[in-house]
Amino acid sequence: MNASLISFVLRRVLTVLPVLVGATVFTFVVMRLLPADPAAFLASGPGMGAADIAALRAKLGLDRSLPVQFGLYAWQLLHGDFGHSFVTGNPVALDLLQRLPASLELACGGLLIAAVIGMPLGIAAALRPGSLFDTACRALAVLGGALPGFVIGVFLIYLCYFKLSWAPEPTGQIDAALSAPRIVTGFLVIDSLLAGNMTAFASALGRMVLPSLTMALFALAPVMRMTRAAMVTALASDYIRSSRALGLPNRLVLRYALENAGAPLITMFGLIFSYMLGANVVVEKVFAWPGIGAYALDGLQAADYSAVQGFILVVAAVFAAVNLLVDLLCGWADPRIPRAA
Amino acid sequence: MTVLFQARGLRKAFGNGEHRRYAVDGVDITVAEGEALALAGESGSGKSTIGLIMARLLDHDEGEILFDGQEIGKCSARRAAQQPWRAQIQMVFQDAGGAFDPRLSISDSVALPLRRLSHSRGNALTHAVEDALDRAGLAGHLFRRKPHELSGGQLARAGIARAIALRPRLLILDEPTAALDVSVQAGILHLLNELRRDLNMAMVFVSHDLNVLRVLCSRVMVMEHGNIVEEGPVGRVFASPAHPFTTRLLAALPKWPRSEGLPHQLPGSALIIHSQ
Amino acid sequence: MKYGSSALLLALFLALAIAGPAVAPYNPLAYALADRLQPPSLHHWFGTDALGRDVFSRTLAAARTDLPAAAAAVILSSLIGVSVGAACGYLGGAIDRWVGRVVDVMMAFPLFVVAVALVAALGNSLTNVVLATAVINLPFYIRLVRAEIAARRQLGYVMAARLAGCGHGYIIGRVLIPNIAPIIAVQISLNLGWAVLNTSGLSFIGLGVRPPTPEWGALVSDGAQYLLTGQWWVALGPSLVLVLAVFAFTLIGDTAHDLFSPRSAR
Amino acid sequence: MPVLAPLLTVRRLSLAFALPQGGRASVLDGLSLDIAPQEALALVGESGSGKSVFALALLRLLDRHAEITDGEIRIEGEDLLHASDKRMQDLRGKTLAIIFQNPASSLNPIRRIGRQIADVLLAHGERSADAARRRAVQMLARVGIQDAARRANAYPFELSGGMKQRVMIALALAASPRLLIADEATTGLDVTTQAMVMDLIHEQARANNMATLLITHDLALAAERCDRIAVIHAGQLVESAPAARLLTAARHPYTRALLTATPHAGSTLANLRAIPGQAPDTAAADLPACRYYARCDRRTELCKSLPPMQTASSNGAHVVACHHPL
Repeated sequence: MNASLISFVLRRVLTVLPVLVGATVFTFVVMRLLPADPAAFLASGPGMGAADIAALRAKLGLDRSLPVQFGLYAWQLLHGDFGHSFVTGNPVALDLLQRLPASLELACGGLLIAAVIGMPLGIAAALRPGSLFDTACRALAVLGGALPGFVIGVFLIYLCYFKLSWAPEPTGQIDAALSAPRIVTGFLVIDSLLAGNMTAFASALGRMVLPSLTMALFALAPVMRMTRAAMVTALASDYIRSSRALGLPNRLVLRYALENAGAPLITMFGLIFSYMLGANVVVEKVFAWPGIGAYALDGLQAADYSAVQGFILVVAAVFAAVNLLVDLLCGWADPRIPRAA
Repeated sequence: MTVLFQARGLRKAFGNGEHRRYAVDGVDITVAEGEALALAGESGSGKSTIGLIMARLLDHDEGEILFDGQEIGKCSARRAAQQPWRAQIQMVFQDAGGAFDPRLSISDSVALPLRRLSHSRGNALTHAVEDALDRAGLAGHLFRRKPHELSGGQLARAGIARAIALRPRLLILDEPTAALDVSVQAGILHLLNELRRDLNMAMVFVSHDLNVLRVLCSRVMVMEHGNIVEEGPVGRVFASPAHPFTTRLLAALPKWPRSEGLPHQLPGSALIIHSQ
Repeated sequence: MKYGSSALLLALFLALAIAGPAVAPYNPLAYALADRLQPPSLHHWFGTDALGRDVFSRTLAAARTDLPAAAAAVILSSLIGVSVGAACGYLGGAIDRWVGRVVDVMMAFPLFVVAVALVAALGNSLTNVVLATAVINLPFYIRLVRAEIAARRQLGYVMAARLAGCGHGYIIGRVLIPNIAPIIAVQISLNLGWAVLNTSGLSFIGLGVRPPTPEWGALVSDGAQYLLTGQWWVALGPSLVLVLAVFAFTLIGDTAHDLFSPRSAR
Repeated sequence: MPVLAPLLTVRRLSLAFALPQGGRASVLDGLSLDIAPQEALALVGESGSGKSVFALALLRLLDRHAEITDGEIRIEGEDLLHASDKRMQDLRGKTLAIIFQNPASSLNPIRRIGRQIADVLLAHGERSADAARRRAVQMLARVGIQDAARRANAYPFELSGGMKQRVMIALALAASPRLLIADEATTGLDVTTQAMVMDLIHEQARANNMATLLITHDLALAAERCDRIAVIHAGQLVESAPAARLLTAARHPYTRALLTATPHAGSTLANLRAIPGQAPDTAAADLPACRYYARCDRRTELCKSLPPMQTASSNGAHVVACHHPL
């Protein structure tokens, strides 16, 4: 039994490779399309002649054939060398590593809130198809889907911070006055808890509310719509009709439906999570949140292309990891998947 | 009886690696002009696959196919549409509802093969379409209807009309009456028999329903797991089957009380009720 | 009812985009520093921004940037997506597997990542934003059309067309695609909504549209700065119109989706 | 068959469906029939005759568009139409059980079959989970599954088609119901699988003195497998009689027409005759009193206006609803 499971896991791990290779090729091509020649750009300091630029090009390997350059580039990546950011001065890899938890914090927090609100609503709507409640949920889902992340963010700040001052000032992860706790997981909320620094914890948690709420509202519509669709399909199936006909109690019938809706729901969450990685960029800008999205945006404005390139690779890697996790969870939720693959 | 269609050593496999399975494993079929041949077997026996191969809608892996003495097996199913014999071999599908483009009216669907293969246009085309639909026993006011506006029986007749419009010499019917109610089925069986006689059209009936095959065909080939296990005149095979599979198939058929002719033809005749 | 109201809303927006400038009470670009940051009034329905420009006129003018950009992106992605999807769905085999793999990789990049990369590589312009939005929506069309065509490939009426001597081009172009056109239309209307969302989102973070071209995302971005000083109207007007536009498109998509999904067809 | 108090009594059952595009379809019209304990009754009708709706009505599994407008259903004397939902839940599986068409898809695809059977037992009185699992394995053995203990841990997709049919029957019989309804349970199955399923049902019915209601469009199957046959046309019961009698001395024109349309061992193409026309649209306003009117060659004005009265034979076994029976 577990032989097929192991081969399933291995096969799924292999599916991650094309995504990573694709990402590397994509960033390589993008870098090569740059309007400015990076060497000329870097060597444009005073008194640098043509010879210096040529020397720099050789050092950067830009004079070699494209495949060789790609090989060199890929080799560097494997060693974690994402190049240097001249805006922050340190290696891009380090910058991204520090900022990744902040972005994941938002995406996970947002998805969690969306799930806690969206799934019950989706399930309830599926249990009463066509009812007023169902139509209301669907209309809310369509409206939610139409709300851009930045509009939600902007007006939440206006309402909760400016008008009602429930929420703290939307600038960064923690109150500037407080000293950030020692970095353990990179998740400020957890690190401050670990450090037992309650004031930092309260401030970090408070500052997380609005941005995660923005992300949550952004994800609520797809979560609700897809949960409803998965449940409606499950509830309309033959095995549910026959389990009712066999006199099984309602909560067991519902459990049968939920279990069968498991795999599609997990796939849905994987899809929405990767979709939210994109939304991060906007929300991080609105809330001045120090995530990789904001980092890439600053890099773009300052033409610091190594930072942009690093951001693309990290997002692709996170996406590949999320997909792998989704595949494995689906394999656990629906026994047919590992055996059929 | 001149031989119209001949296939020898037909083999067709699906799946690859250790899942590779032969749906058709070495089958020979001969169909004479105007003959009614039955291809009987249960689901998964490969009978439908053979039907698709004969109609040149599906490529076979091995074996040769001769139509009217001419080799037609070499040309792939994808390019069959442009072959001269395309109009000569037609097929009627089991799911009559799914066999019609939902956007077109019945007469437009029947006109398609005529337009493409016999290049008839204008009045000649309309006349040919109406003739085919009349011959299939469809009421005139239904000609312009869309498929979803017709009943199962009407759709079956429309499917037959489209298939005979080109006057093919070989017609393959995959479970033609499986989706129909008994009350409508008898009408379709009569129609098919008349068409075969009037148009001297060879018909190959692919079905699992032995009772339907018994009343419609003169010769039967019984299939199991991709092979022909028994072949012969319908009367002999059904009366005294030689192969154990055929015996088991016939034994599983619900037994009707054995009586001479119909229970109700001779009022008050003493009938021997076959003990349960 | 729902279907009618969203169609009406949509018609309003299309009219807005076409007749925009002629109808706008003021010139969207004209400064009037005197009546700077005025709240909404009879003269200025959406109030004025920091440079005294009429926010309502600018929002109207912005429709001329956003809607054509969204339409261009959707047309581009649907044309390419439908033909590639149809080919994969109909032919299957190697081409289907390879395209499937490429689509999986494309799905790995959320919109903003692709937009950031394209803008970095090709420069910060609206065309690149349209290109990015098109690239992002491409996989949805390819997967949708591929699945719908593959599902219908074995249906009777496709085989009947082959029996009638129709070539593959006829079958894909005249039989299969017309039959899935309604489903594609639903995806297009949903996509238009997303495209407007994407374009405005990108220009909110400064990608694509450069000031002073009026664009909903950019207008909201300008307005955002004045929120914290109490001038809420600068951002509110454009945000409302933006949400309404996206809502109109997605509503039509959502309702049409019910119309065509097998469940409601019963 | 000694005359016992009927297990199931249905009187004048009428049911209507609210149609999505408006209007109401009267799917069942005054249906009355009984099933004696251990009796095997067949309800034969064409597609759209309302036979499957009747089965769902017995178990009160109809969706909210359906409304029972008249009639009475009693099982072992208990009134089903007014039973509470909780009571119905107890009755389903324990007193009334049903197998639907394509039984294989009625199994929960991602739950082991042993556990599914145990669920039914636990829902109907079995207290301990271990006892439920043991009895589940016994059930699997009883329906002819070899190595039942190991198979109990299998998922449905790991079983062959035939085995899945057997598991579904084990599920239906787990709480030893008094009446098993097979609603087109063998339609679409191969003839050999159909024979296996019908043998299994027959054998289990006799072993647990359980009555069976076979709902089918196949008159030949009904004739071979059941003691009595009731024929339904467009929601009206037209005739019911012991199987052999119905085949040889049917009195209703529709039953006669069905007999001459059904191909069987002795039939030839010549004596096969289709029934003209179609079953009427039960939502139409001008529905004749006898709904076979449009297709009947013995119809008179009376059939259009006056609902056909049921007349029974001397011993009450043969009932026909027709103004001009044969």
